Amino acid sequence: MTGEQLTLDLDGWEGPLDLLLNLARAQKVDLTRISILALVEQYLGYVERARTLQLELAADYLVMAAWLAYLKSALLLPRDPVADADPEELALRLQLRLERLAAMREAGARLMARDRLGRDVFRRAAAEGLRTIRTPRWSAEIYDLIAGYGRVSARTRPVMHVVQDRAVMTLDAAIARVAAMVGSHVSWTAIERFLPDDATGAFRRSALASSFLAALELARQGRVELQQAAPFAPLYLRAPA
Amino acid sequence: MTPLDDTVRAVEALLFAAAEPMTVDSMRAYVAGDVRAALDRLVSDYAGRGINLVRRGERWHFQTAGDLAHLLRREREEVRRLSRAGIETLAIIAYHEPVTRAEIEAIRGVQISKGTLDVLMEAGWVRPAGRREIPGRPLTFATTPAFLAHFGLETRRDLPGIDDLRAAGLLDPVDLAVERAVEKANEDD
Amino acid sequence: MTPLDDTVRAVEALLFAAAEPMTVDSMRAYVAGDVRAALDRLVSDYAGRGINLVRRGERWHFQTAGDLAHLLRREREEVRRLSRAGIETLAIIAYHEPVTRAEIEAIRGVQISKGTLDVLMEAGWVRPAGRREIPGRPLTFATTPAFLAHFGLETRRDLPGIDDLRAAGLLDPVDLAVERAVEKANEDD
Repeated sequence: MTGEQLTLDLDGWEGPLDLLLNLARAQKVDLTRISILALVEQYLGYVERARTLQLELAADYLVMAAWLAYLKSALLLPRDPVADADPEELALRLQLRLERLAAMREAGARLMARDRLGRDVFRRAAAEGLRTIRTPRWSAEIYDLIAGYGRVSARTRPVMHVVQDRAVMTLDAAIARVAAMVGSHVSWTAIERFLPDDATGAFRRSALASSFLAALELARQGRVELQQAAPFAPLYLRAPA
Repeated sequence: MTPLDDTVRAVEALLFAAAEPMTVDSMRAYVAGDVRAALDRLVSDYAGRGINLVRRGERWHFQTAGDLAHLLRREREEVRRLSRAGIETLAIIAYHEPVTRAEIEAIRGVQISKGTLDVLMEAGWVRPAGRREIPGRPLTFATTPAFLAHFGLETRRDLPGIDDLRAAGLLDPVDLAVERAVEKANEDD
Repeated sequence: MTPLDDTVRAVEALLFAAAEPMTVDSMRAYVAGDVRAALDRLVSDYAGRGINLVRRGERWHFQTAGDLAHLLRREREEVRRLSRAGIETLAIIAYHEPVTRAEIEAIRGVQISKGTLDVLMEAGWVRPAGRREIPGRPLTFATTPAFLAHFGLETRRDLPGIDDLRAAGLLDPVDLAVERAVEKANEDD
């Protein structure tokens, strides 16, 4: 036997029990009547050969070998009935395991040989299928509805308040006002002078902001000139020269 | 049932398992014997059953009997809750009807997706209520009698007014706080 | 053929059109009348035909007759090829279910590689079947309705040779069998 073949053989086994079962089959007797001792000898011989060929054996093969070596000595040597396990029982245990594996292996083969759906027997390939038509029934409670309206109202109401109550000068108004007034100022005039005299509080701030934007817009159009000495210094306007 | 010969059984199985309707020639590739005679036998065996063997052009196939087609569908009702957008849109329609889509959006402050109105109409709570005679003639929406019935209302006037909502604490407290802060700022000026 | 009542025709059409095997309960959602009696009638009507009505666990479906496999067999579409480990593991689960991974490994004398159970579950033949109430609460595995359908088993009692294996004690754990053998030996003494 070459090393390579032996490796392939070992790869082919599904573990030590599988190897034992195949060795047992070689005895060509019912599993209930195999010679456990002969089986142990064969297994240990197999593992020994693998070792001399320096093949790497999976740990569970070696564990099984150790256990079988122990079983062999127990079967052969007189035993201390108190200290040692009953070797006949250990042998029986091994035989029972082999029987169980053999039974399942055969059961698997018989299962696979049945008429299998999709290989031997067939369901209808062009089944139309059944359809479930789901019709939604929508639900909502009156509370949801009222609370929903409350939510919408609360969301939009404050905005309407603010717009109605606050006095502002719009940008259009500021442009018209600054453009009209700047024509009469040929000398530099502070922007505050362009605000309405009666402007106070929030309206004055609005008028100042809008007038500033108006000044920028008019300067862009070339209808006014601006001058400021430094950031935040007073801003002066005059008509273009 | 009278015993079947092998050709009849084979044709029966073949047509049953086939993904497509089959011609007589294509069946002959699988089945020995008189395929046409087998088809005749099968047509008469299946006449009046829940399944029929039918011929379409040159091809044969089994199909469920036409009068049973309705059985293969089953209707099932699924209860679904309205989304928040759905509830708000329905509320706006109920309080302001007849109302256009643009008006609903203005009141909500958010656009509504097409699906939202569809759901409300599918639920049977909202109906188109004619066009507004302004440029573009937009469609208006209103609630239906089914809406009143579902929400246990006699008339739309049974809906609580905005003051009732405030008294009931149904205006969102967070928004209320914002509103108060804005009012206060205005007073301070 | 004797005239069929509406329930028989309906069940016939339903099972014929259904994409999946159906339980009696699921059929009742579509069909009024005595579904069980209709199934009995259909089983006998189709006995010996090219198509048979079969029961697999709680589910029913039509399929082609097994003896026609030689005409219809599709080797190329061969249902997934299982490894030896896969076949043995499937057999152990089917004959012992519910069964833990450790019990499967004890019978095979080797650890199950991760992929083996995955393949069986992916095929839809094996499912997790709850935990065993012993230390560690290990997961157990069992077969599925699709397993019965695929291997043509009406119930698990139809598993090949299961009665003989049970009678021979080959489905009992080794420990139990050893105990029994010891008892028997003591009696014989």
